[in-house]
Amino acid sequence: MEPLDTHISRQYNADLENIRTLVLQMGGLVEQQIEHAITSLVQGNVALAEAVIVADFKVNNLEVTIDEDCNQIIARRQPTAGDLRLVLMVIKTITDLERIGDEAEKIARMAVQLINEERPKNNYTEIQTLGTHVRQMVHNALDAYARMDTVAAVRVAGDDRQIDKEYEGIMRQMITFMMEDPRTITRALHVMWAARALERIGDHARNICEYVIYQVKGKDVRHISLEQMEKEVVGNS
Amino acid sequence: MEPLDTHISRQYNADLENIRTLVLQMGGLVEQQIEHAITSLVQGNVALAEAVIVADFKVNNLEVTIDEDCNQIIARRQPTAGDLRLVLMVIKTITDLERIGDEAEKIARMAVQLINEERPKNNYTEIQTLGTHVRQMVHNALDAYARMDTVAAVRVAGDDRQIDKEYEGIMRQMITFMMEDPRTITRALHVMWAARALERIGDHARNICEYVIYQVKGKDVRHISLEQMEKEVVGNS
Amino acid sequence: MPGMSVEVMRGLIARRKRWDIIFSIIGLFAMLGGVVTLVALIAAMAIDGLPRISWDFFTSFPSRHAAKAGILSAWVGTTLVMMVTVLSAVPLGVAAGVYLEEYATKNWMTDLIEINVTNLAGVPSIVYGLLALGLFVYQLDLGQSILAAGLTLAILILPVVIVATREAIRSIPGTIREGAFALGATKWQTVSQHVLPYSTAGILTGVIIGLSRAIGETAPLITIGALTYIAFLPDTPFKGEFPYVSFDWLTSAFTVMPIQMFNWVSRPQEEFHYNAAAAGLVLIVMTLIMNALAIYIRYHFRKRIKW
Amino acid sequence: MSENAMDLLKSEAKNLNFYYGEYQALKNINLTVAEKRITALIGPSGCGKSTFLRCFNRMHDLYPGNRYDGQITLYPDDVNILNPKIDPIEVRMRIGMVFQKPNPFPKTIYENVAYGLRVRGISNRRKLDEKVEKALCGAALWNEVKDRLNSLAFNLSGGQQQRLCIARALATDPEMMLFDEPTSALDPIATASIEELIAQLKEQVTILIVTHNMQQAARVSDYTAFMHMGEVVEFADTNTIFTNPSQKRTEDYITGRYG
Amino acid sequence: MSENAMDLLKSEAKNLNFYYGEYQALKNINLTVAEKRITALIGPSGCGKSTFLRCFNRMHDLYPGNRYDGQITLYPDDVNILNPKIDPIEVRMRIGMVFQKPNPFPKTIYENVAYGLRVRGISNRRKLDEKVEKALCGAALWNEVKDRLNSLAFNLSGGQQQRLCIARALATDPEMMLFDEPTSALDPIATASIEELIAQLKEQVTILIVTHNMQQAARVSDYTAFMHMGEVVEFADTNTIFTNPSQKRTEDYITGRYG
Amino acid sequence: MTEHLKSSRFAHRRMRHVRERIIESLLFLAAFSSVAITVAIVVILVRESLGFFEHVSIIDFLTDTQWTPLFDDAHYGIMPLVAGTLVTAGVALAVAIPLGTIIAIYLSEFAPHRVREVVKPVLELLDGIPTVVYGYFALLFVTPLLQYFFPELPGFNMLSAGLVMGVMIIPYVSSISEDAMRAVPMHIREGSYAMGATRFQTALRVVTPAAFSGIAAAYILGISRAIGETMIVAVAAGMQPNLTWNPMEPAATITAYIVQVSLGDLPHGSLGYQTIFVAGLTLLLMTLVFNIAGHWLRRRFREVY
Ligand SMILES: Nc1ncnc2c1ncn2[C@@H]1O[C@H](COP(=O)(O)OP(=O)(O)OP(=O)(O)O)[C@@H](O)[C@H]1O
Ligand SMILES: Nc1ncnc2c1ncn2[C@@H]1O[C@H](COP(=O)(O)OP(=O)(O)OP(=O)(O)O)[C@@H](O)[C@H]1O
Ligand SMILES: [Mg+2]
Ligand SMILES: [Mg+2]
Ligand SMILES: O=P([O-])([O-])[O-]
Repeated sequence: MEPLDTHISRQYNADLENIRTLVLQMGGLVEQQIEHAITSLVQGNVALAEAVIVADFKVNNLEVTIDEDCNQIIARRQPTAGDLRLVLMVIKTITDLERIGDEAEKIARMAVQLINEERPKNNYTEIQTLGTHVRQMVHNALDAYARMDTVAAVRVAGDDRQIDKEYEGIMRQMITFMMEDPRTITRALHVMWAARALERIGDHARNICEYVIYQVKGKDVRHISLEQMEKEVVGNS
Repeated sequence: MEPLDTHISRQYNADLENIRTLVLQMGGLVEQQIEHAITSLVQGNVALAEAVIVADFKVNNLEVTIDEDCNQIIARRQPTAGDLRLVLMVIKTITDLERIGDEAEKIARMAVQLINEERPKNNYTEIQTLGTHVRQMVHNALDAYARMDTVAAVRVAGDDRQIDKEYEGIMRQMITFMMEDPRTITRALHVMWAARALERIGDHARNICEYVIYQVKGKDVRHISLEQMEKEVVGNS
Repeated sequence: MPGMSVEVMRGLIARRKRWDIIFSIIGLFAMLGGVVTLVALIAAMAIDGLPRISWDFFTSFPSRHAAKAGILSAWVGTTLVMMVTVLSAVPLGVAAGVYLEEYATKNWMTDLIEINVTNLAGVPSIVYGLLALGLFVYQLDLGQSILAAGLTLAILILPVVIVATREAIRSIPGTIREGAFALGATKWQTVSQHVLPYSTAGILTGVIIGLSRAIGETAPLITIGALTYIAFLPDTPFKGEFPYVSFDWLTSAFTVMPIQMFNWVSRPQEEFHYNAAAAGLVLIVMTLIMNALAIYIRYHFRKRIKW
Repeated sequence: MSENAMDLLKSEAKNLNFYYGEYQALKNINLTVAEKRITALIGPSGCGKSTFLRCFNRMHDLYPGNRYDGQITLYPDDVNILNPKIDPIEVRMRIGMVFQKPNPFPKTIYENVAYGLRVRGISNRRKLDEKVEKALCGAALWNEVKDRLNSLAFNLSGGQQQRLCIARALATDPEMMLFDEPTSALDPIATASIEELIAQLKEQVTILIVTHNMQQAARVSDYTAFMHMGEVVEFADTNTIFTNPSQKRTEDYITGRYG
Repeated sequence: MSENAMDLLKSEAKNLNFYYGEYQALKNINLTVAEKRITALIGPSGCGKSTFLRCFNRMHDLYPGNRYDGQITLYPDDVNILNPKIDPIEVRMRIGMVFQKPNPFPKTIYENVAYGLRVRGISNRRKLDEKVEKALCGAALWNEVKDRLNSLAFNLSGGQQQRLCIARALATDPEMMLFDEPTSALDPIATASIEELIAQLKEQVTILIVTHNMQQAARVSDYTAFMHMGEVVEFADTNTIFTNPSQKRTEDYITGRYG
Repeated sequence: MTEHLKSSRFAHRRMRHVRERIIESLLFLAAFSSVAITVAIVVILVRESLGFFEHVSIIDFLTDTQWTPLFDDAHYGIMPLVAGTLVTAGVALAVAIPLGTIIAIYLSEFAPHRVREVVKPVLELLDGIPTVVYGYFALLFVTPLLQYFFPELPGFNMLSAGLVMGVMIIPYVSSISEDAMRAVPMHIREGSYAMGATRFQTALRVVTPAAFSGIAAAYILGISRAIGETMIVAVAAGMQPNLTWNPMEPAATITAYIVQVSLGDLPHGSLGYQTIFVAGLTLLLMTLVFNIAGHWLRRRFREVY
């Protein structure tokens, strides 16, 4: 990939750098939202959960800001090739980040509602574990993004399978719980929703990885298998 | 809004018209997927459900094609103002359409799994009703898109509230069912997932309406209340 | 596919190209015709005149004996006349050219001047002689003097200088002027610091071309009655004692090279024809040198300025 | 929008070198020109775009000291148009050219368009009339000038003059047309209409166009070659060049970076 | 990326009309020029962009028959520079201009830059040296020419010549600089570097630029005015003009439609 | 930043203004001097001519077939002089126009660059050579040469003067025509070549018509030069007024007559003295006609590339 800072126009460099920075900032914020949401749920911390809910507007605002910046770059700079892919990737990335933010908010809402339920003995370890993995995946995806590292991107995209498996485990477990003890139905449902939100976050993280590959390689790797994706990356590196 | 077909370059007109047509085609396909998915679930038609699952690749392919066309238009035509907003809107719209397709596929998967469950007495009327509404909403959103009708777009976006209410009703009902009769838990869960998928489709339809407003008015109306949205549309029409 | 087959096309091309060859030959001959005449002319002069050229030829006054006759008074006269011409025609012509190109606004007066200059350039030189005869010799009573002759030739080459100045100035793009004005220069600053310096080479070329024409002019000077037999030199312009310069020479009678030559040609004796050839040779060399100078200036200075 | 890999070949440069006296302006160029497609040459000033283009109709033969080496084959008859045995006039009759600055002859509109035909020995008025009308229609100029075919070409606007030059080249049914920065002397609106015209012409004729405006290449061409210092750095279909070029030098140039 | 509504005002045209003899080239123009910002004028050929620009340094006074009506105020001293009592030379000393085609004087590089200072009566060599260096640095040319200040300006490349012209205008510390299509005679790379220079200059000086390349306006300017048939159709910050103009005529023009 | 300007601004401005006005006035006077010259020419020619016409009727002047003002039996018919002028000019143009045009086309379109760079200045030298030298050449070289072919040719004759004058005028025609052709921009020529035209077609159908106004101007200039040329005819064509259209005969032209009279010693104000002004006026009118025609041609056919 081209370094960004070698355009003849410094302002152009600055504009591109700016949206990249904003995206990373948005990514950081979203990561934090995930972390706080999980913590609030696992620890039953309503205040923290409410903070997460409130902070979602920041994520939304960043999305709108970055989107507008991207439009302006396209309108004013007519980017092509790598620059164009960068901007288009950013437009897509922020949609996914915003969705991740929304899922984090949902988890926080679950946390608020779970307060009224009895806490399970295992202290929501399933969510804790899945949450840690998902957060790590988002973190790694953003890392691959920051370094434009396609190899890392493929690896992170592969982690999504693991997450899906864990999620299915939780689902099965919850159904068992519900059947065993119908009084836990509400709580179990909330856990299920939370788990599902985490699973979706994993999907979004995978999307981000796909964009990284698109940006660097110019190849659209959505809707193809992980193996094909790996081949694309190795193929023309 | 500008008519598309008045560019000095006929090819440019044709290119823009082409992506618009493809989006409407994708929209039609997605609408059909929703309809078939609901029918397959309500009527227990596995073959239809499987057809839906298989057909999802078409939606995905259309997304990739349109996306690439949009990139090429940006790279080759340097669109500005209305044209640029059109292309950017298309890029966003197809993401939502693809997600709607995925949700339809999910519903179809539920339909396949529900085959093994006993059919409820009400023959899934809840899903039938919600499904009809959601399908109508998607249809209306695409209609507003096709005609670039902001007033209709605001109205359709407003319908999302109704859908959310219906969805919550279904959820409460299902929880009641589960509590009453733990044997229905699996089935109820599947219904819940299907309902949730429909609710998400409603959200995506709302997004499309927002893009229509963005395209015509140049105003970003995401993350704001329906009332504000109405004001934007009336404000500068 | 082309409108015709390749074979048809090739036939057509061959037929048309024959004309290229035919014309090339005609052109070559025409050109050679001109060049050959020039060579013949110079050769004819040289064969007849070269034997007469010696130091004495330049330092002797004309004489009734062809073998003793020289061109001293003629070349001195030519030099002095040219001095007067340059000193009067150049300032006037350049100033007029500058006015017409830089200052004149479009109105009937400048239109008149404009048309007038063009027409003056086409007036036969002998008519200037008549003007000088009527105006300088009789009206202003300058007599048949170096001053009258110099002024006559000055008027004669004035259109050349004006036109050369205008052409040279016109070749300076308007953007250069606007550039100077945009920096806050006044009109005269623009003219004196930009327009004139950048057109110097062009003006100079024009002046030299004009002079090389003036140096060979015979008719107008005959008209004002230049003498053909002058056996003395005019008063020298520079003196040993105060006031060191003198203008007496201006009113002196004179002769010039072409008149001297004309005089010799008109004699029936063949020996004088050799003198004429020798004088002609000297004249040719003088004009050749001036033309070469003009070409050199044009080439050398134009090379440095490319708009 | 995408180009067909099945495009027929109209012409092909093979190992082409070109020298202005001692100076080598083109270095081992290999490039294909697809039939009824628009191929664009882009690159920084002085990279040899015009030089390359002008090889295609042997324009360099007009000036002494120029030397070709290598070949340019014209299909389907598979002749090497650089072969010294081939008369340049023959090549020029088959390959038309439109220049940077509109250069109509100082004649009437009609005579401008008829010129190429007259040069080919056609003088039947009926036939001329017919061909002139057809060419002017093809250049989208007929409606604007049909009432003043006998007025001087200089009275047209810049954009119209350029379309007249296109009509002039079209009149003789060339197999291929060369355009050397055909819009660089025009304002944006005239430029847009010439671009549109070129886009339409490809239905009839193979087009090779030089432009230093890469957006223009992006807009009108099907294939693009990026040239640099007398070499073809990258040649691919236009979409690829502008969205995902494979060479760093190409990417640097089209994204506005220093080399 | 967005412009600050708090920008200070540097100049303002009020109800400006301009006539070339009988012909009215500008019609009731109202426009503000923000201090230390770049304001671009775009519009189709012949719409009056250059005419308007040249009002700002009274260039029209050089030719007879031109008439101004209305005013252009220069801040902070609030003078109407079109007032006939104001000497145009004074206006030109305060407002510099760079032209379409690079027009260095056929003098040395040094003398080109020093000229404006000499016209102002400065002849102290030390002071001249210092100002010339500063201006050349400001025009990003110092490093390229510092070793050959006494060579002729014509030996520079087109892009360098244009930067020299910018340096020449900069040397006299103008309050405002006018650019009339400063890159239309340059190739893309030279264009990019001039654009970059202009973008940097706005830290020092207010800039008004005419361009018929709207992408250029989009790239360099903070504010853009779209002119058509002698009127300002729309004036707004550049982002708005290029993403969401409010006038149909503006949208038509920037998106490449017929009017 | 404009402080120091502001203080003395007003005084400065007035001084600047006054200086500029004075300079402009001086320049105007210089330009106007050319008009003064014309006026002087006309006044002097007309004044002396009026004196002449007090003695001679215009009818006689135009219709008499003899011009013998200095004889006792004085006749004042200008026709012989006009005829002489036209015949010599005609011979000259018959040489100069075709050759000049062919050379121009050849040099600008056919000749290799080197040849053009050498031949053009050489031909221009033809124009730089003093006319009296040509006179010598005509009288003492060309006439003997012609007499070799036409033994009955007299020593003074219009043919040899006209031929030599024609050669002298060649560069006028060829140089200006060639300049005009070369001013046709290369891209117009390339346009023709690109259509498949040959050199000859390009030269004849595109370049020559495009340069027409310049070529016409060259012809006109050549014509007025031929009419006004003095020394060649004075030396080589003889000074005998002789109403004939046969170039093989000697005859005086208007210019030759003026020279002849000037060589003698005519008292100021005499009728003989006035005749040269009448002749001059006639000559001026003739050239004026051609100049005006040239002006019109150039304006009518001016090309804009
Ligand atoms: N007649 C010539 N003689 C010698 N060198 C030449 C000639 N014409 C062009 N060149 C050189 O050949 C190289 C290629 O020139 P060419 O005109 O093909 O460039 P280009 O890519 O068309 O540039 P531009 O965009 O400026 O038109 C340049 O370095 C140029 O200096
Ligand atoms: N000196 C002049 N005399 C008369 N009319 C003029 C003059 N200069 C320009 N015009 C006319 O004024 C109008 C505006 O011209 P102007 O040069 O300002 O246009 P522009 O917008 O700068 O166009 P371009 O993009 O071609 O430079 C045009 O219609 C033009 O024909
Ligand atoms: Mg070129
Ligand atoms: Mg302009
Ligand atoms: O649309 P999602 O909620 O499944 O991301």
